[in-house]
Amino acid sequence: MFDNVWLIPLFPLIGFLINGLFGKKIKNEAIIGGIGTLMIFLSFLVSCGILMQMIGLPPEQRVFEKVVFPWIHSGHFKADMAFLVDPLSVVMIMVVTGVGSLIHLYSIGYMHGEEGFYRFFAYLNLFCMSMLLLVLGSNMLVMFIGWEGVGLCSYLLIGYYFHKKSAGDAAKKAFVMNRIGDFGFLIGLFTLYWWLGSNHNIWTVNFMEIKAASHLLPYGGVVTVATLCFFLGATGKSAQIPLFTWLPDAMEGPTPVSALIHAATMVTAGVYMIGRMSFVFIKSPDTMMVIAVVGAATALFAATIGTAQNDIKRVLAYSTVSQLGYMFLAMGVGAFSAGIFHLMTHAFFKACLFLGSGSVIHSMHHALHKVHSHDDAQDMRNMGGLRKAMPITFITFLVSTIAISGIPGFSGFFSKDEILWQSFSNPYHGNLNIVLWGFGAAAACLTAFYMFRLVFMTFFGECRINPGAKSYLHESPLVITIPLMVLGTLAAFGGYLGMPKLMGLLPNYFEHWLDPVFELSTEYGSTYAQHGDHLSHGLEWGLMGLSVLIAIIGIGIAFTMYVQNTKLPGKFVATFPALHRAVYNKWYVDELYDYLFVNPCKAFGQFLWKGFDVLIVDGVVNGVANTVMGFSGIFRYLQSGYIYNYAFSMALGVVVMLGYFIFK
Amino acid sequence: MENLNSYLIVSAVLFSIGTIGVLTRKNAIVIFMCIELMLNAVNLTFVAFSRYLGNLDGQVFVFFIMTVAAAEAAVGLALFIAFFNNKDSIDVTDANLMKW
Amino acid sequence: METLFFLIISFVAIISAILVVTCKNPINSALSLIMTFFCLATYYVMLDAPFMAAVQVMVYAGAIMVLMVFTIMLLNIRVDASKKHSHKIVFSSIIGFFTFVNLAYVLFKSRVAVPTGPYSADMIKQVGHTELIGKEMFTNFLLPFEITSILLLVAIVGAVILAKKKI
Amino acid sequence: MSNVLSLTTFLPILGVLLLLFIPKDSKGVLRNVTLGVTIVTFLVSLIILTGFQSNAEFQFTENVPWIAAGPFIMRYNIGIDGISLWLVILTTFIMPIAVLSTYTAVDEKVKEYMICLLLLETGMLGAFISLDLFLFYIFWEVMLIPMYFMIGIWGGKNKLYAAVKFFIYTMVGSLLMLVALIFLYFKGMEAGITDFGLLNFFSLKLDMATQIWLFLAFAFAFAIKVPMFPLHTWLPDAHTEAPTAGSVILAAVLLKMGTYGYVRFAIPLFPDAAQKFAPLIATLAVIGIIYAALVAMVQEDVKKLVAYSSVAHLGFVMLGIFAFNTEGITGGMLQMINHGISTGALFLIVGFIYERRHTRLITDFGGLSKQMPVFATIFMIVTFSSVGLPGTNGFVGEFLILLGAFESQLRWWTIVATSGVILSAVYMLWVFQRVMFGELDNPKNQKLSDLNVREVAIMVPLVVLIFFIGLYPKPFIDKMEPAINKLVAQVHVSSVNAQAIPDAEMPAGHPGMEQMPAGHPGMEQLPAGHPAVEVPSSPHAEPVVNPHEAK
Repeated sequence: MFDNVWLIPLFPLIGFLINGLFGKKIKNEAIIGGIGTLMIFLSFLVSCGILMQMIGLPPEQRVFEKVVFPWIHSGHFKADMAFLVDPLSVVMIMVVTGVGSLIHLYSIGYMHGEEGFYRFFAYLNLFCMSMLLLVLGSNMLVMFIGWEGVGLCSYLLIGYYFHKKSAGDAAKKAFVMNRIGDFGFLIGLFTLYWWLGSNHNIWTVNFMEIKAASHLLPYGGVVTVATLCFFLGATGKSAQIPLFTWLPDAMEGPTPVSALIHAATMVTAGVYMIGRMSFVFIKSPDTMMVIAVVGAATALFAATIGTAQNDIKRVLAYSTVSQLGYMFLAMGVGAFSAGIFHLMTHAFFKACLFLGSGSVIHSMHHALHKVHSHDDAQDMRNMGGLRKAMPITFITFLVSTIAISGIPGFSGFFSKDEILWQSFSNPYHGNLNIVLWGFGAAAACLTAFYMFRLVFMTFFGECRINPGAKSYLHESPLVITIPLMVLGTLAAFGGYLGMPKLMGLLPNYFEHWLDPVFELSTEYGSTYAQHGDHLSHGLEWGLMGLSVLIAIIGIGIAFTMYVQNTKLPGKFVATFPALHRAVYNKWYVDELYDYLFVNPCKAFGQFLWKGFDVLIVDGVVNGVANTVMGFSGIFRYLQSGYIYNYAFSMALGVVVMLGYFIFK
Repeated sequence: MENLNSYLIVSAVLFSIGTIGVLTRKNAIVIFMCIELMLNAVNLTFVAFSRYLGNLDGQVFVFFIMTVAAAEAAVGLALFIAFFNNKDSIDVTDANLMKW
Repeated sequence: METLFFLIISFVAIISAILVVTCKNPINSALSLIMTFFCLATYYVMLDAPFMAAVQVMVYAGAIMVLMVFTIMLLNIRVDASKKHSHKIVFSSIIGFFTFVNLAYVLFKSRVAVPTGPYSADMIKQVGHTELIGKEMFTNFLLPFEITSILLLVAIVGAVILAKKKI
Repeated sequence: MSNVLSLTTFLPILGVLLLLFIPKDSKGVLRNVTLGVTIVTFLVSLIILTGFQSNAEFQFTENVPWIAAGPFIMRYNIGIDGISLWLVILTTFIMPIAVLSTYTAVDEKVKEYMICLLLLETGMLGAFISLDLFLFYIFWEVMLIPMYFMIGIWGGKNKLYAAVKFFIYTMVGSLLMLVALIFLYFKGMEAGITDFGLLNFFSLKLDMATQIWLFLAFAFAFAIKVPMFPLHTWLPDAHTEAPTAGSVILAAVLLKMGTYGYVRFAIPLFPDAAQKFAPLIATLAVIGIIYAALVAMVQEDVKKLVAYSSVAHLGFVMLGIFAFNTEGITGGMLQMINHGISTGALFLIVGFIYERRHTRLITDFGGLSKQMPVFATIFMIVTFSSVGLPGTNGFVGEFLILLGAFESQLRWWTIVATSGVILSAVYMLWVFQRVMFGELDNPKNQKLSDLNVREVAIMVPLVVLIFFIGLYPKPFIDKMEPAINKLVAQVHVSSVNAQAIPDAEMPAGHPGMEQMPAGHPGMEQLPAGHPAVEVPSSPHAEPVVNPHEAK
């Protein structure tokens, strides 16, 4: 089965080619959507096969590399089109193909009747292929194909409604921000490659070879530089501070895209990359600290913005940024498997949330369309009380919200709590730990608050929709609700795979599964870890209880403000107008970037063109030409154009020269 | 025969007169005639030397020069006609398009 | 006697050459030029080159000058109307004078080689000038001769094309 | 068979002879015959490709006497190696495409236009295959003239200015090159070299001062052609004014003459000087990358934007070449081909919309995706190839260049250059967005027709190559690598000879220094203008195995 790993990205590629090249001719939505979904589902089956085979193997044999064909070989440099199968990549392909299949299925219903239906499925398949390349790549370069490929698909899918200017802008912004990250990725790659090559004559970009040579890497120094560069790449892809502003804008894309790309898979690529190269990252304590701080800060920062948004998808987008912050926090505190675990659970509940919001928007849009209302179908202020009209959507949505809020028993609780605990107890960051934990806990509170605010505003209370449209609201078709139900189930129970040891009910399957991948990293980490006092189980229980309490407080506030006393939010806004404006406008980060980078760049370009190119360079060139013309303007009087003048000078010349030679 | 030098002197005089003519006159045809005069002066030198040295090569050359002169006359005069057709004049001062 | 004849011919030749340059009417210039050509033909006879003399008269005085006079008539050119530039004449005369000085100086100062060629005056009289020239031309100078004919052909074509009304 | 190189080169000239017999009013016949000739040339060049052995030697060589004027002996000496092979193939490949693109674009003086195109092809091919410096110079100049006419006669509004600017810029450079060439020849004669054969001069040991001057002269000529940063302003004008086919050829092939000149002539002939000037040239290249990207960003004319993007791309190529290692130069060579394909395709694309709308201003467009989906798809693929998205050709070249440059002494330059990757995404995507996305609000744009069969046929080979090189560059790299290794060895042997005096100040504690391949450490420790460079090559220098070959 391992040998057939190349089939996994191949199926979506076939789907992409069929839909991309012939989709326009096929026209039949069932066939197009069927092909797209089938292809990714086939990949899912192959992935399951690989998972089964791997479970059967002893942990130390769970690494397999498959070279498909040689790619770039030049000088020392060697990169093959090769795939790496190990526990980490298997987790990822399971998530990508599994969630991917569900979202494909969902899209058949959601995108029904859209112009460019085939285009959507082609892009979606292309995305899956890129994402699978990213997670399966056995060297940094194949990963980079996927890395940029998902960026490309994200560009294409955000810009799916290309006639909207905002969509085009958002698409470009996403790609460029990703490119800034790619810049970091490339520099990191170069640094690592060059250092290992020139100092130890190991010229490689292959993960396994780097892992084998990782004991040669120093702690800090060049590794810090390289890993910080890689981390820049990760911030671009995973929307962390400072490159997070593209993700909320990316909500211009269709909702399934937001679910697949901007929640479940692509944005987690940065986390995956750090996990994949954990043995390098852990060698730089400074980088680990930066990652942890950035992660914690993003988690809190994005959560604050999320509290004031009214667009249902934007709330979820900021929530995604915030949750990604958690994952980075986990990575930064050395809790790699916890980070990956949160990645997986987040994929379940966030995909479910997005799809649920899609279902709501779909229904709203439909209803508003019937009465020719131009109200925004995504604005929560126009919703309310939808739970009666859309029970399945409501229940799955609620389950996922509980999961993300960290209520015990649901998947989010296990993963988030593990991260919080690790950030408190990890041996790497000393006194910083308490701050990290504090940020994480505060973000958890805000998360619970804004997620329940979302639920309350959407599904509870009185219906604020255009009265005429109310009767048209109805539950979405099965093709939409089945994925919701599956994901909802996963969101509820997926967490039991990684139950903390503390609870002792189940072994932590997930952590054991990933142990072979992160063993080496833990070993490296232990060389500089500060082992303080052993923290007691009591403390762990206590913190767990505290975080649950915090979440419940958040829910309570949301309940008070949006169900019990709906005038409170208005009062709050009136009391702190500046604060609300700042939060509502995302702390003006976009404007700041425009002011700091975008506009100066444009102005500078304009200056270089008009000022330097035209004025100086061309000025010099034309100036030389004009000088020559000026001189020739003087000399041209010699060229009178009259034959006799020429004859005269010729004769004079002959006479003088002859005379010289004769009389000399 | 006369002294070689006297022929050469005559030839030199004719050549110089021809030069002056080319330089002073404005009528293209007259200029052309002066050039013929210069050519003839050279011809005379050729024949005189040929005779003096007892070698006929010079005279063969004169023959060629005459052919060239004939060709020149044909083409040159055709040019003048074309020029006259355009400018209604044969004055070389009117042919000044080559200016700058 | 021969010297006197030479002087007379020289006088006529030079005077008519001066007339070529000075006459205002191109026709007069042309007629003077014909006079000069005749004088040159006379010289050629005196130099034992009767064939050259004949060619001179036929080609120059006959063909070329007829062509010129014809052109002048055809174009209906009358007196050279444009005003003269006196300074130009002065400068040109100076140049002409120095041309002459250069040439004359060369003539008088340089040493002339001893006659070496096989063709003496007697031999020319005996065999005939035309025959000797002919032999020379069709043996040693055959290729240039043929090329000359091509030159003439080209000149004819060129003249025809140039003189057409529209080029 | 042995003359296949000459055959390829002069087939277009035969085509010109054929065209002379076709009346100028039968435009269709003229176009088809020209297309046929270029296709046949391409097919013949494929014989070269298949017969080419992957080694460092010059192949398909022909060497016959040509001109012997006194001490100057020029020979008709041609041949190709891995470096020129792909450029020859690129030329013959691009030509049919360029011809095909003129079918509707050029309707006046078709015969003359086609003759210009064919002459240009011979000139370009000749320059790539010449192994005789003088022959190279001749072909170098031959290229200039048809291009001048193409811009000057069939160009846009400001064509004369552009044509003269193009001509004079190039001419200034090539005159300097001629002087240097003759000087080099005299130097060679002193050393017993009897003709202009390029290979003779490789063994010539020149002192540093001479090398510097000669290198500067050659480098200047090639820098104009590339074009490098301060000498680039002719390019936007020439590109903007030239007809589509002219722009395509200019971008795809003519600009490569400059970079090819560095690889083939300036660097191997004067390796020490080249190393000395590498930081300077790299600086200019990097400035060019950033500068051109920033300027491209604010252009209003699509064609000018693409022209500036050319400057940026060629900056990458130069950076790769002056890394002086296999990866860098391979990347540079590959990027030359890539740039030929991608930028050629971009100019074709601009040509398509210009033919339809007769404007190139970005603001006149918008929302074309809706009206022209096929066009949009192709444009997008080409855009991403130009941006260097992995999986497309642009990535392989750019990546190898940056990797190679990073390994060499040009590390800091590389970091700056890499940021050009971001900027290229900005300006390309921005123009794509403004042209293709958004509302289709201009009424003139609402009736645009999508690409027809001919236009699709033009683009398909390019698109196929974009992906082929991007996903499987091995055949390309395999053929060029031996020749590149040889070049790298030439440069490094020279540099090691030049610093035969042991470098005592190697920083201690640099782990693994002993295992470091020769060539690399020395280069890194050697600041520009290090006095050791001027030490004449010493006979004691130990023979150095080129690191890349040793591997």
